[in-house]
Amino acid sequence: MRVLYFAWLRTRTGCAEEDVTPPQGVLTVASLVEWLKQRSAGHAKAFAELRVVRAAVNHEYVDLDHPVRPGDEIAFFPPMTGG
Amino acid sequence: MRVLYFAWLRTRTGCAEEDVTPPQGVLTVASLVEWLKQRSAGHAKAFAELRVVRAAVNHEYVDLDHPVRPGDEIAFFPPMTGG
Amino acid sequence: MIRVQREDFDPGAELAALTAGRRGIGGAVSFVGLVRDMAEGAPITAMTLEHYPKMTEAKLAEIEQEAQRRWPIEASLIVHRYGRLEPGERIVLVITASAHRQAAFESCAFLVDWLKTKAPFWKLEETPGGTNWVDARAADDEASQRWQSSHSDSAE
Amino acid sequence: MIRVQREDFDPGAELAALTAGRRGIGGAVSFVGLVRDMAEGAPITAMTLEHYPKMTEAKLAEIEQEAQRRWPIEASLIVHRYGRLEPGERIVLVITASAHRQAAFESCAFLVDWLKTKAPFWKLEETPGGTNWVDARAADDEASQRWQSSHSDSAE
Repeated sequence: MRVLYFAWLRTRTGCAEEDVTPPQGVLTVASLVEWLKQRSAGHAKAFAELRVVRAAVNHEYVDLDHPVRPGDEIAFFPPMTGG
Repeated sequence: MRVLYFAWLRTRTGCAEEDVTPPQGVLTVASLVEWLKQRSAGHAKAFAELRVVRAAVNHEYVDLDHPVRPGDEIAFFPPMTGG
Repeated sequence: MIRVQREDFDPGAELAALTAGRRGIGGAVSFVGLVRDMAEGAPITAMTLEHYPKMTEAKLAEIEQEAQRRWPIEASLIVHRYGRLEPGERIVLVITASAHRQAAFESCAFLVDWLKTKAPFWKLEETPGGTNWVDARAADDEASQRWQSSHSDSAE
Repeated sequence: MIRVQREDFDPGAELAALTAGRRGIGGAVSFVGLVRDMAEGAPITAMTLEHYPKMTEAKLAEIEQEAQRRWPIEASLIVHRYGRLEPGERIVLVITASAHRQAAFESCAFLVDWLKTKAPFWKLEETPGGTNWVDARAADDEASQRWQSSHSDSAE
């Protein structure tokens, strides 16, 4: 899977994009988050407040219970502030 | 008094502006209208449907019972259609 | 600012001039009214706007002041043309700019609604079948009246 | 039409191009969003817009289609910039044009409201005290939600 981080999720993880291969039990966005938090202190900090984290899978906004599969592009970001 | 006509009041009276000296009993816009209607068939036609005639005295919109005095500028026109 | 003129205007240049140097502006809303080639299903070949010159600028200024009283506007502009215009030509420009977009949207819509019913302009349409004076639309009266409040008497 | 670009845009030229030859247009409403020099009382020296390139244009197109579904729009345009911008610089342009002004006003306000909460952009402010990511405003969520209806799920 390819994981993308935007705005303060990018600055906290120190990473804009990374390719990851989580274990087989990681089947949803929520379980991916739990697994990513263990990658670094920055990742743990980025996901410390899930209330203000949004996700997209393959360019569609999704809830945390959305499934993830090998080959997906998963993005994490705060609520949007465009316009 | 100077009387101005706009839009179809102008085309019906055949007149854009005219100076008039109504008799002393003409004290309101309504009585001025009644007096102006006698000036020509065109004037009578212009004021035939008072429901769709608006007036201004000295550049302020007024009701038909508004007073008129010598020296006033009185304008008659249909409801506005600007913008 | 108010302008009443026969000549065309440049909406982009007016917007740039109005907002230049005003760095408290977060949003600017512009309305441009254009002559359509149809009205209620009938073709229009031209439109002539007549106005009451001695009254027009004063009434537009009153309407603009009322908008400034109701909303926190950083800058505003009304340009209204008169004379003969053909389909596709610009008739009117209204711009309002504010720190926040909601005030800009509301005040611009307010100005356009009030213009239609309170500024001394009248439209003569030319059609293949002859000319006719445009009737005031009941819908415009309703649009204007939705802005009425106990505070609005001063602009009446 | 949708454009996402680093470069500035010319609101007047965009409006002229969008309305050219479309003689059924009676009113065009434009919104220009600008970088302010203050935010919640604190000075801003610059603003950097980050976005999600692979997603941005598709989301803006969805929002534009939703507006076209809700209102009889003759033409519309969204131009959104990204990158570093200073106070007074243009961020976003939204234009909607319709036969009647009410559809143009409502659809333009709708697009701006939805942009703020549904397009993948994030703002980083530079202040004399450092940089900070702009929080989503509760007011923007409310502005966006006022357009919700049972028909709007498709653009979610």
